[in-house]
Amino acid sequence: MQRIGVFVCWCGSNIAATVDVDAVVEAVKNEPGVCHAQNYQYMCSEAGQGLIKNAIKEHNLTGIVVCSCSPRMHEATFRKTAEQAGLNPYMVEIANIREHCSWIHKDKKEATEKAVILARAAIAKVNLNTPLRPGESMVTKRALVIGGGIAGIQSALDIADAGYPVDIVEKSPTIGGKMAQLDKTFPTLDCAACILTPKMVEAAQHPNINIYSYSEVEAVTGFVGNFDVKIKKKARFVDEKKCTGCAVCTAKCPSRKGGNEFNCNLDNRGAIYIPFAQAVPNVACIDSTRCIHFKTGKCGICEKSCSAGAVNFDQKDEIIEQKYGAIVVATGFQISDVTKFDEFQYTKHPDVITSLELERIMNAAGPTKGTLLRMSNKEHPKDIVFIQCVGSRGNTCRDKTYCSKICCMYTAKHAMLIREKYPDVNVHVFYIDVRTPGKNFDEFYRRAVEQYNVDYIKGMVGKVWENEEGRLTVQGVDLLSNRRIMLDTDMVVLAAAIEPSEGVRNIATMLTASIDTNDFLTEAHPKLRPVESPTAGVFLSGVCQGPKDIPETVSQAGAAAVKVVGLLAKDKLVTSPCTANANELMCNGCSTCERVCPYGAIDYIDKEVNDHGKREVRRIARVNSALCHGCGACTVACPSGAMDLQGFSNRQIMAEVDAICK
Amino acid sequence: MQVSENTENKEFKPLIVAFCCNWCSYAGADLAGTSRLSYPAEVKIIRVPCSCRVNPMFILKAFEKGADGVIMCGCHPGDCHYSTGNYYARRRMTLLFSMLDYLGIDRARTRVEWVSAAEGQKFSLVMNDFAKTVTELGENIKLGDLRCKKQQD
Amino acid sequence: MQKTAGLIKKRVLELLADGTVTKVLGWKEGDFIYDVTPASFLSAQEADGLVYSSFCGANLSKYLISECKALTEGKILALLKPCDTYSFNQLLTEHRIDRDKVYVIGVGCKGMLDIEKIKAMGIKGITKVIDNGKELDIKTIYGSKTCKREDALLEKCLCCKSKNFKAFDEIIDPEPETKEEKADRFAKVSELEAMTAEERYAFWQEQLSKCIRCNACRNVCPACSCMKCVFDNPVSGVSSKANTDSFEEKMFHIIRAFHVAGRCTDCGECSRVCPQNIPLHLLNRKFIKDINELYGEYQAGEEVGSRAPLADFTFDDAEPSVVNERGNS
Amino acid sequence: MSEDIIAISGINPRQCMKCGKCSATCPAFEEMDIHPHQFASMVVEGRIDELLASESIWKCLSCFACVERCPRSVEPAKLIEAVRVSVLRERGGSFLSPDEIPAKLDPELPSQAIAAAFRKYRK
Repeated sequence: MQRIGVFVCWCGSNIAATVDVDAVVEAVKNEPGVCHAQNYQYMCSEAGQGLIKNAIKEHNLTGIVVCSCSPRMHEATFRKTAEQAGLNPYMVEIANIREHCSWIHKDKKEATEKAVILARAAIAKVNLNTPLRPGESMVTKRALVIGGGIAGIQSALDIADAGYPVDIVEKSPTIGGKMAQLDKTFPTLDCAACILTPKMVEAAQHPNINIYSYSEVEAVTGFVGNFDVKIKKKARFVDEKKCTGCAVCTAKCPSRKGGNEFNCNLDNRGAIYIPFAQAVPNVACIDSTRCIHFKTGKCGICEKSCSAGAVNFDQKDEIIEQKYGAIVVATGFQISDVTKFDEFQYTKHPDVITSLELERIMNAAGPTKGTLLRMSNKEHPKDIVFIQCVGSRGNTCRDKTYCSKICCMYTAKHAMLIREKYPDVNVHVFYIDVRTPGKNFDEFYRRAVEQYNVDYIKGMVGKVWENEEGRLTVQGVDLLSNRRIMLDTDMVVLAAAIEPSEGVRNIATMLTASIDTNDFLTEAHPKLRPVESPTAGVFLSGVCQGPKDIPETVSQAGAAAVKVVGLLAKDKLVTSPCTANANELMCNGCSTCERVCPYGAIDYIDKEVNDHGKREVRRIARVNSALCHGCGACTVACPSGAMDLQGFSNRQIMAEVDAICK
Repeated sequence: MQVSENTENKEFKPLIVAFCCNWCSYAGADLAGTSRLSYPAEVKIIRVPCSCRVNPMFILKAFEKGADGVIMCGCHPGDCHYSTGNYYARRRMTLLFSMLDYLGIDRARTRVEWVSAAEGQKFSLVMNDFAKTVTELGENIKLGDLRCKKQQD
Repeated sequence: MQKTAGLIKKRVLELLADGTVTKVLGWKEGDFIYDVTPASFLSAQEADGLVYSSFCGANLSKYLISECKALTEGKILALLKPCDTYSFNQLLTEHRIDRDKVYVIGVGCKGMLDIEKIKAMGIKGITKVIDNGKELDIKTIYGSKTCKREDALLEKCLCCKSKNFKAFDEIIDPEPETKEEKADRFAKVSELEAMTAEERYAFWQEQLSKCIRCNACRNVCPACSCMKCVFDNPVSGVSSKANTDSFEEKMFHIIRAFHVAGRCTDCGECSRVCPQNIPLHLLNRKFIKDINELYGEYQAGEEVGSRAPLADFTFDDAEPSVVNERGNS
Repeated sequence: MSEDIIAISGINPRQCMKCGKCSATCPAFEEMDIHPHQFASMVVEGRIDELLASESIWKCLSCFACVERCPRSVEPAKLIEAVRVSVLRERGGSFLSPDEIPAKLDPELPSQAIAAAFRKYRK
């Protein structure tokens, strides 16, 4: 039997004016387990707390009930008080007789009766409380960043600057991501490479950063503070330490039929290649699917031409195992498939391109050396049509339901750059809505319309076809004048929807991080914890969480880094003891609890149990208290009642119900 | 808005148990208190970490022990502190209440409301309305007597 | 039927002889031809008592939980009818049995008979039942009787789930899928739903008051496979050893139905074994009907590893107020 | 009246985001007085009388290009069909009764035409 003390607070007149505090004390004195009850003007005051401490010692109390304001207000205070008096802090329960009673009822008798009932419920609960102790786990002071685009680079730099080692895992041979492919950035029109490449170099040279390029995460186990990660370093058949990046081999490689991914396959590259001049690491890589040596065993020109002797056809994939305390997911995005939109002729006509392809065409290092040309005949275009929202904002199988967010701005950028450089080119933009929230964004778009005379047409394009002159005819509608529009043009640029990178589902599964129906990673809280995954220790950076532009990505990357640093700064993690716990003898191992756990905190082990003398190996659930947040979803899902929540156990809540319904 | 002034049934005061999740609805109830938005004293609140902690057995227990109405409040769908708890709770309560209805227990005696921490006003309105409904229904004896059909003489 | 029984027995003896299986789970005849009971057989001699007749309604899958545990070598052979394989899959989903330890012979089934229904027709002293398709020719010690076959079928067979086996190692004498229209298994649930709340209450009070808490429903139910039932678990807050607290008594059937909701394969064993003839399956079918209507068609045990509806959700699930809205329409 | 069109078509016109893809894609656009994209908002606004009187419902070829390409599943051709059906039903009378069918049967006649005749010309 517990020895319970009940402390009724007046809260000045806040409670005492409506609740007869003396009557409450009298009423609870005879409740089971209660051996002390008193009231006081301000329980939360120094004196009030002193009174509680004294009573705990004097009456040898094993549990206390404070009838006062909301537990959201002073539960922590009174837990500390109890702890100072040598009582386990989780032996404290609060009866909320202010917000839930004295403040909302006027009739003193009614309010007093209710206060007594609320006190009884708390007493009934504390009778079943058990001392709980917070768990502890160690923190490995090293972070992993998955993805080496601008999001990953920024997060890595910020974590590294705070003094913690970081590994970046990037699946392609260089870091830089999509931003490296961009020509200019809105709304300032500065060159993407000029602001990105210094950051890439900084990351490469940072003493705390280690880059695993051409590598992928293979497996993740463990939990916050203690992740065990397997990284596959794919064979690039070039010794990273020896290669000087001179690019002699890439020029001499005779296998040149395959597309160059960096230029959106608008031109070709060799089987041995460096993605672009500023690549980090600036090391060649052999694409074994295209290399003649791997197909026929012959050739070997690259090997012969390499003065550093870096080419090594025998290189094998390597598995690296490393421990991490925190993981940042920065897997970014890709352009969604526009081949589904056959009305736009993307697959049929080389002059129908995506905006990313246009970026490469406009870029000085791109396939046309920065000259705007039609890809069909390499001639200068006279008219260009931009089509917005291709694959965004729809609800059919061809579309994404969301707005891709960046297209309105980059189209305004493209339109403006073209009009600036080639005033003879007419630019038309078919749009549904122009969405430009952001600092200096709408001004930017207005400049395109007002200063650069870009022709914005509210309406969509129905179809595009090649006309007799070999140009393209665009059939659309102008909704504002309710007119059919027919335009002859030289190029059509599709603002294709963006979508999370292909491998994100796999990575999310490994991390037990949740993803939404669009494959974007879910935040722990959409408003208050936007850079954390619900899985503790996993953080989100960049477009993997949702469409965003560069400045937003960089801010989120920084925010994620701060969260990582905050975690790594701790030597030990203290975990709330109010977690779920499976009773080994009752657990069926049915896996139902695992399915409803939002944190992946439950796994199963085969364990020998002693069930009243009968020894047998059973499959039973095991809760990792470092991961469990104590929501209780599993406790209700559990058919046998084996799963229970400490601090809010089945019996405790049942006892409260009992006390209230007496 | 005072339920106690119900003239028809003046002596009958229903017993209402409200399960509130710690992060939204309990805070909403606190806000109702801070804003002095009254609701009947018959409503007694039990704090749970999340609406998904509400075991149907708690609700059955309340009814069996003589509660006249049970209401469960949680974060609005999409706003759960634990991301997904209220989605599970929503399914569980829908099915449980449908079952109670199937057994002939007045469906107006059970309710689920989503109340955020900012919705003190809503909390008070909901509780007033629910108390009024349950008061009009009168005493609930049905569930406890479901297996107690008197033998025919 | 006799042919099938012969084939089964032959195959069982073979598998016992060649050591593929060390134990057989099947049915054996009782004192009368209709009181067939589940039984296990360890040897060829024992297996002589194995029967397969129109009274083999019992679902054997649940016995596999304890049999799998007890098994030390070889495999256990289980004879499963098509509908039993759903329960088998559900138990696999819940990791209650070990697939590697079980050798499943799927046995074809034309539909099983309900002896209670036959007796209720006043037919007694049965010695043999001959199935003539639409009619049954029943030999009794008082002479021959006939009755319509569908009047004598078990409830679960009237709305047979499938003639296909959802799990098996081999199949003996499968039946083709029935072409005739099956009875609507939710007909009675719909009928109850259409009643007034008072009528429903009266119906259930009448039915549930008959319960003697013999626990037969719980013991036979393949979904009630818990190591320790909540009703026997002192920390669950449900069980009560003392008579002063009648919570468990009063709420037993509701809680049990909720616990198996989304996991119940609708095998109908609960109603079949109830000595008081309480239509317990109507509670389970209410949940199944609601789940199908609100969250999409779901058949527990259709496939191994499927996510039970109560361990799942969608962002735009119906609000609980749907109960009121449907009720008022 | 809007409800009828919505019920007949099975389309929720409120899903329309007014992108105009339907009108942009429509081969009969120039012939129409009310253009496909206007149907959705006019149904929402309850301007059904105007739609019933419109030439467009007879100009629509039911080529379903708009159904194919509508990104919001509003599928204007189905709304147009619903308006057209409403007019036809209004003109009323059963033009075709089942008894007449055997006499009218012709091996060249697609069976779809009979189904369509029932659908269009029966109350």
